Amino acid sequence: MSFPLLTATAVLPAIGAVATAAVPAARRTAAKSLALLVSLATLALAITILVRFDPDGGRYQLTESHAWIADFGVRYELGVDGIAVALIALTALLMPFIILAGWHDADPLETGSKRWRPTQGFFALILGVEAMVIISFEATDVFLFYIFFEAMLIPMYFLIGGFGDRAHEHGEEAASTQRSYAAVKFLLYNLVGGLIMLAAVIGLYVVAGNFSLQEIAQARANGSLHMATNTERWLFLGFFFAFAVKAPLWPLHTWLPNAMQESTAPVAVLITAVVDKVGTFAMLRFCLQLFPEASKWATPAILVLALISIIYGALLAVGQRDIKRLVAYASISHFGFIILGIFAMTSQGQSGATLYMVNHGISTAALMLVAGFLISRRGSRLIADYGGVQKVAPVLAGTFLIGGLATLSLPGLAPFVSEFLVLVGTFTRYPAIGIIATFGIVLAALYTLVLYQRTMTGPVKQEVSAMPDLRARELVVVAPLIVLLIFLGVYPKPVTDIVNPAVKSTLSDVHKKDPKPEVEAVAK
Amino acid sequence: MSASAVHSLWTTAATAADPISKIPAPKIEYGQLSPTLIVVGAAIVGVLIEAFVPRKSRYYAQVFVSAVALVAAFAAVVALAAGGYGTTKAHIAAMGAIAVDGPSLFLQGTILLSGLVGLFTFAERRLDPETHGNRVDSFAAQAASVPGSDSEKAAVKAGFTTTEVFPLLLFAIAGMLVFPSANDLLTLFVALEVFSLPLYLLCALARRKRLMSQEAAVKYFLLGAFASAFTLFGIALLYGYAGSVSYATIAHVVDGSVTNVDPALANTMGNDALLLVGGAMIVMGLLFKVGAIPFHMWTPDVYQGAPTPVTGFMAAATKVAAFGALLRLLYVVLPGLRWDWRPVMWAVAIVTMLGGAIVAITQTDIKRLLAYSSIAHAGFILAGVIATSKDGVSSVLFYLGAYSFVTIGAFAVVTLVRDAGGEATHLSKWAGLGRRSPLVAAVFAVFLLAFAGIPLTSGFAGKFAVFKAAAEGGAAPLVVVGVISSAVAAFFYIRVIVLMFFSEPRPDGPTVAVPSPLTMAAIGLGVAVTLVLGVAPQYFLDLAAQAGVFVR
Amino acid sequence: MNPVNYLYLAALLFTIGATGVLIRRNAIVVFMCIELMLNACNLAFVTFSRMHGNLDGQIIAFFTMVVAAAEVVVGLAIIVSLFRSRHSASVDDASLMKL
Amino acid sequence: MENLIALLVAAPLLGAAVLLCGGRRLDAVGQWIGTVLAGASFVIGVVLFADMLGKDAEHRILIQHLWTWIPVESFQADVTFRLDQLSMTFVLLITGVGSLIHLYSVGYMEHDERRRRFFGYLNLFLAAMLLLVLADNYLLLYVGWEGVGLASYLLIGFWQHKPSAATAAKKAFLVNRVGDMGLSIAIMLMFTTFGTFAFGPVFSHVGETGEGKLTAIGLMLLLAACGKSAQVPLQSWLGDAMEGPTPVSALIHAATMVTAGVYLIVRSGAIFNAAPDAQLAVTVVGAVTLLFGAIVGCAKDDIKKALAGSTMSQIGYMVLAAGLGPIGYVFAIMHLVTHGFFKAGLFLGAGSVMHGMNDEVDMRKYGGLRKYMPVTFITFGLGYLAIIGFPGLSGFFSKDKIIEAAFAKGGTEGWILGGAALLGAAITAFYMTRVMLMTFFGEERWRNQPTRSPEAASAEPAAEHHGEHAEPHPHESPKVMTIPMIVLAVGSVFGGAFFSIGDRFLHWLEPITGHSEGNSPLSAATVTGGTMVCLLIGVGIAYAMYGRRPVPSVAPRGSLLTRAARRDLLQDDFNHVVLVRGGEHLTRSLVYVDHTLVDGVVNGTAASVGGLSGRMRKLQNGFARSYAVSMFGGAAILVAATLLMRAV
Repeated sequence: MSFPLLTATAVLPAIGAVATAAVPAARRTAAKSLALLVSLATLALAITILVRFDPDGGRYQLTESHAWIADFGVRYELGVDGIAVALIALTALLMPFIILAGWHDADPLETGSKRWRPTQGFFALILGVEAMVIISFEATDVFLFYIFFEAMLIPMYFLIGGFGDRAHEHGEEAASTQRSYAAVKFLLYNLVGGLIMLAAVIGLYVVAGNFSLQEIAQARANGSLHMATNTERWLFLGFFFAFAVKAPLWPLHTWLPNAMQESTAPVAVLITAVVDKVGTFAMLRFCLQLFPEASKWATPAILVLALISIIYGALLAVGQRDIKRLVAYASISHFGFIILGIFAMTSQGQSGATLYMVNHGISTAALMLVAGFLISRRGSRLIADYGGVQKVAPVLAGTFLIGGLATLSLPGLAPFVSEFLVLVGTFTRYPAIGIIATFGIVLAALYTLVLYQRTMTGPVKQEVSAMPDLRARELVVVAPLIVLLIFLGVYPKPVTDIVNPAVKSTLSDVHKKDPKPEVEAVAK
Repeated sequence: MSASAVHSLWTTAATAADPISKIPAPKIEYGQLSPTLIVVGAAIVGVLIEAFVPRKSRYYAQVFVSAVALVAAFAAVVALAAGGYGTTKAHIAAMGAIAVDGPSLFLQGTILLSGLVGLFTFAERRLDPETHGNRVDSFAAQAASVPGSDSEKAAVKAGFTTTEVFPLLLFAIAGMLVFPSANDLLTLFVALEVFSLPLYLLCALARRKRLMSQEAAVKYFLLGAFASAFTLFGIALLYGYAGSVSYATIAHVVDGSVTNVDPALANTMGNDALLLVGGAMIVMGLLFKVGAIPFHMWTPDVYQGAPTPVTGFMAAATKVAAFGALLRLLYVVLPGLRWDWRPVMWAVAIVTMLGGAIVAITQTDIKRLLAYSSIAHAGFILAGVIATSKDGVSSVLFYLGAYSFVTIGAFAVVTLVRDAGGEATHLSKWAGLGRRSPLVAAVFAVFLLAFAGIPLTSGFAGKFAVFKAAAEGGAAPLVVVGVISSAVAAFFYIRVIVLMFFSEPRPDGPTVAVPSPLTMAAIGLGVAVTLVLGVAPQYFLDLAAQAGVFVR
Repeated sequence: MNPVNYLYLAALLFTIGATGVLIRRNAIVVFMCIELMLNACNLAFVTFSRMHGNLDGQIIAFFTMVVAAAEVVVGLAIIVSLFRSRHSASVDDASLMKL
Repeated sequence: MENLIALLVAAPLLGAAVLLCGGRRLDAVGQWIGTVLAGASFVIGVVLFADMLGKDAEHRILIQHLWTWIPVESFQADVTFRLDQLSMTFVLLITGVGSLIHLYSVGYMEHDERRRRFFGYLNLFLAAMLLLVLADNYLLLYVGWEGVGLASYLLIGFWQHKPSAATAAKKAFLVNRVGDMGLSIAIMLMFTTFGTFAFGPVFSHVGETGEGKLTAIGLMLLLAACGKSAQVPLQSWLGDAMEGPTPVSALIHAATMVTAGVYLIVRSGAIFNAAPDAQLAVTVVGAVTLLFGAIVGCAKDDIKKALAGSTMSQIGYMVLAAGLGPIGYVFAIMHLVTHGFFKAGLFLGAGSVMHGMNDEVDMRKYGGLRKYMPVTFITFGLGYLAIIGFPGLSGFFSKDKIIEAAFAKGGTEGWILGGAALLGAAITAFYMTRVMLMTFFGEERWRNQPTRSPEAASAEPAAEHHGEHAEPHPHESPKVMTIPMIVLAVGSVFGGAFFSIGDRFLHWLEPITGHSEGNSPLSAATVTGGTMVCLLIGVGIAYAMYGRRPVPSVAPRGSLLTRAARRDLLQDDFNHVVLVRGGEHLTRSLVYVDHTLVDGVVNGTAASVGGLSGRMRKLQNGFARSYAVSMFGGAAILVAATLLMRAV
């Protein structure tokens, strides 16, 4: 048996988390560096996965399978397809930046007891989340996936509730109450989703007798496992609900703005760029493979909801007064696109959606982290408190603009590719929906440019006049992301090559084919 | 029935040629009853110790004896299980009074272990500040002396401690060992009283807040006696129905498989009204013990008032024993009645799950909070009971095992958080505990998460097992309700965590006492079991699965 | 005379006892009512024993008495200690813990 | 040879990258790096052009495949360049005019400390524009399309400290986005119809699908063109775009970018030819815009805004021509090129005037400048003659051809369109004469004036180095600025003649666009005559109004039409009321809904559970007897229920 690469990739950050937590209270920098090192090592492992993965090979590769809880029909089964590989790479890639960006976010200012170690805790929790996210991308056993899908909430919860923006307009007391409100809201939304999914998971067991994704999908395919139509639909809804909360899909989205608003920028990135991806990823992997018929049955409703998310999220983003909330609603709109792409059931749509997950991760990270740097300088999240920053901190403004342009998916930057694929993929099957969704790109331009104009341009505000430009550490965080945005915008082929085969087999699971063009203009 | 028939009773007896030979000597399988016997024996020894050993060394003697007894008893259980008494050789012992089979052995093992852990918390003497140079535990110096009276002061000054708690504990455990394995209603009743009465007393023995402690005892006692009166009447009715208190016989009568009913008895025997009313009343008695709504109302008050070690032990062990008895009753005696009691139990389970979770939301005292949480958990377990399948039994067994350790551990943590007035149980005092002593807070958080059924804790494995069994038993709606109420329940567990970690510590906040290895062991064991059963439950699930068969 | 009547009596006694538990304040009286219920049970046992023509019921009655006696011991101990510390045996006064 | 094509784009792109990432150390030389790279791109263009001339017509198409861009199943987007006569024309125009304007800017932006970034943006624009015209498929074209949009956004808002500039930039980008929506929808339609969006396959299979599809595609393309080329109804951004530095107005908002729409339509000729309805829509839009722009141009006192209006209207001509199909394509492009010359020249002239007048833009504060800035006067004058279509100058040839073609469309349409075109010519003559007279003739209204009208205050930081106060001292601009003007003037004088004599331009483009002589109801001579008449009328009226009597230095209230025209014929007000206000209300109410409704439901549930809990808690009243009651009741219910179960 070969080296368990997947397990290693998930376990390494877990160990790192424990180690980081164990660092004595005084040795803060040591803890930070340790965390950074671990995240880099994990990145190395993720890259190995990327290299070892053969796009044209079997569907699930690098598989591992061990007996675990026979009574529950649960096995410890790992395996990655192209989609998972892409997302694992994204996760591992973003982590070092998140850690680096949050370098000073958790330095304790109040004096707790000798043993109170917020900094260690902060970075340990981040690594813990990484571990859980990675393993839930790898799990091919529904139960295994569920366990980490749920367990993930706990560290996230502490990250949101425990660490917020330093300066706060209403003072620390109000801040902590708002934070714990946001944290509790986040947890309850996702927990309710998760518990409803639990019911469905149990139901699945009752129906299928085991949790192995491959076995069940196979049994569904060759008809040896028959589900009554209603059963399948209920189970599908149970699963989808949880993922829709996580994603988040309108109208289950309201936890996201609070969570992102109250948590520090790196954590906010962790939420949207990494953790929420598990939801959309799971739709693609579990909903479609386990319940193909029900998925098709639910498609119209889901498409409409996704459409609402796109427009609604964008419109609300326009109406926000708080930078982070704005980004949050923008993300809601983007998740609408992802879900749209998934359930358009076309190869363009789903490849686009997968690509979108990656690109959105990078672009949001870029935008949000720069916004975080901005906020940490001025100590306010309110758009109205800024103005003319471009004059005093041109580099900051420039990077912020690029992040924004990525968010409005400007051609030449990565998000454009994915967004256009999603639109085309949707359009080929549902023209009307595709066209309405296209309005989203206008609104995206609106909220992004309004944000940029209000904060960066115009006469220089008194409070920002002394604002320093990006520091070296911050530049190190942002620059690679921007390079990546441009590279993937110009040459996304490496990613699409990995993703396409996986999408192809997913589509074949739901027995869907791309609609043929009316005229065969290209010779096959 | 005719007078002559009755008369014949006496005459036959009177005209016995050789009465002695007529009465068969009882045949007792001492080996198979050894766990119980060991504990009872040790308890009696404890009483003797109280009588003869000088005060100074009583504590050590008691702790030693009890510990040895419990370990030995546990060893006996293991030996029996290894001997196959849990599976192949399972049978009815002691003239049909005791059933030695999988469930009873499993539950006895669980009870003994939680009893041992409970003993540790009982024996803890480092938490309370020393008074007059004497180490003291959490029990009254002299139960008889009036709170705040001179006699009490004198007793404290003299450094008295109520070492009687140890024999009491042992008696309670003995009763609990018999309770789930009782195979006739009389034994059931006696066992019920045998473990209830010591608990009533233990509740009254708190060192601090004695008024509350006594009040708890009174409430527990009165309500408990009230409930057992109902149970007893139920037993009487069943006896009237079946003409016997033996489970097997009753089951036969219920199935209608019993032959040659004396026509003289026909008018009572097999009278379903008697059966149903009687059965309902017994079940009610058991539901009282497990604290199911609407028989739960004693739980919060008693849990709050009783000395915390007692609360922990009670919460864990009583539930185990009572659910064991309930299982046996429903699976062995009344399976024929399934279609009558299942809907009722459905209702009870639903009300209990939801009610417990909802009321807990607004609790302000940590012990009451845990009390309501235990009520909600009773509801979850009931869902498993209702499955009426082998899986149902084993899932309930597993859940009980997992739950008891979490509970004792949690209450043990509660004993650590103290201020001038003893334990600081008001939630507001727990604010910012995570800043003061992260470790304790973290441990407690683990227990709370286990209660909430978050994956990778034993709570999740147990909940999953139970719900799975219920779903397979066709109780999908129950599963949904259970899921919803877990969501509600999650809310208040989370609230405590928020309080501990996210809110600023009070300047007048409590301190965390450094416990002796005893409590540490209790807590450590709790954490260990919680995590092991959460991550790798397979072995224990197998165990429970093997133990899932009742002997008839 | 039909022994079934004894059953009715037993039921009656049981109900009286239960009612007493619900309406009386004094702990001692409440406790006595519980004892009454237990005795009602005994009566039922004995009656059934007579109707079935086997001795189990009568033996059980003895067991019950013993248990009841033990209960009295424990119960009185608790109630008395409560009385001494509160100078009242009213169950309603003992309501420190609520909600 | 085709490998050079990439370099065309690469050179300015490199410039942009270097200048924008280079940092302060490049501040000193930045402008020259930019100019040189622009020039380099022009040189490459010329080389390729020479090479192309060497070949015969049918081998002139060069294809350079660089790499596969987005491959997803049947969706295959490549990065492939296509250089044919059409794109060649644009390449030369873009790089040529572009280089000149780079040169001009070196002088114009001399005193701006953020000069480096300015040239970076200019290069970025060149790269994007070249990408646009060189792309071999619509998706790649789309990249260039939005790229130029970005560049124009950055350049319009170059003086970001001016809220007006920032707003104008944002507006431009947004309005363009609306157009871009059209383009992306068009691409999707093509993909669903043809399974591809590469020029070759699409055009060659146009015949195989229904006209409905093609009309839809055509209309979407038209929407895109409207956005980029400031055609009604998406023209509103162009006027505000004048907030940008004048060279930007010259290059992007006169010569090149705004003509992209025309390029798109001409490039997609194959589609439009097969979709008459779409073509009709195009011609209508063109006709409406050419009048609209002209009218707006008449009312503006801001010299740049007046020119902007004129640009709009001139592009209207081109669009009109493009809408006419094969009859018009060539002339559309030809007018585009000549317009590129003279409009750029005019803007540079305007810039030069402002440069000399402390950045005063209000023509009412000009007057009699001809003797102070002769070069500017002459070049501007030539440009003026060219645009009004003075016989012999470039505008004359190109515009005349378009008017002919419009009539040649035939039928009532022909008459209407032709009439509109003629009317447009008259109005053009009027407003351009007005500009000319107000600026260079008449008494010197700038003497003893409170200088710098408030709205132009701090218009261009260059001003900070001139005297802020007292009256301006009109002076000629430095060589580096005048030379480009002269070059462009030459172009605008001889360009037209050069192209039309022997129909050079026609033969050059015909292989790509195709050409057909329509059967005009009027002879070419008649049309020319008519044009001349209109021209004279326009000039005459203008002279009567602004040449004969003095120009009031504060604008008179003017007629209803004038006032409407000053406000872009109320188009902005409409936008403001309907879109902006409405949008604000919508978002505000949605925010409210999200907070109260969507969020409220959840919080409400939580609250109600809490309340329930509080109420249920009361049952736990501490009295043992009430506990007993509940037990007793429970027991009763239990018993009753069990019996009931048996009963049913």
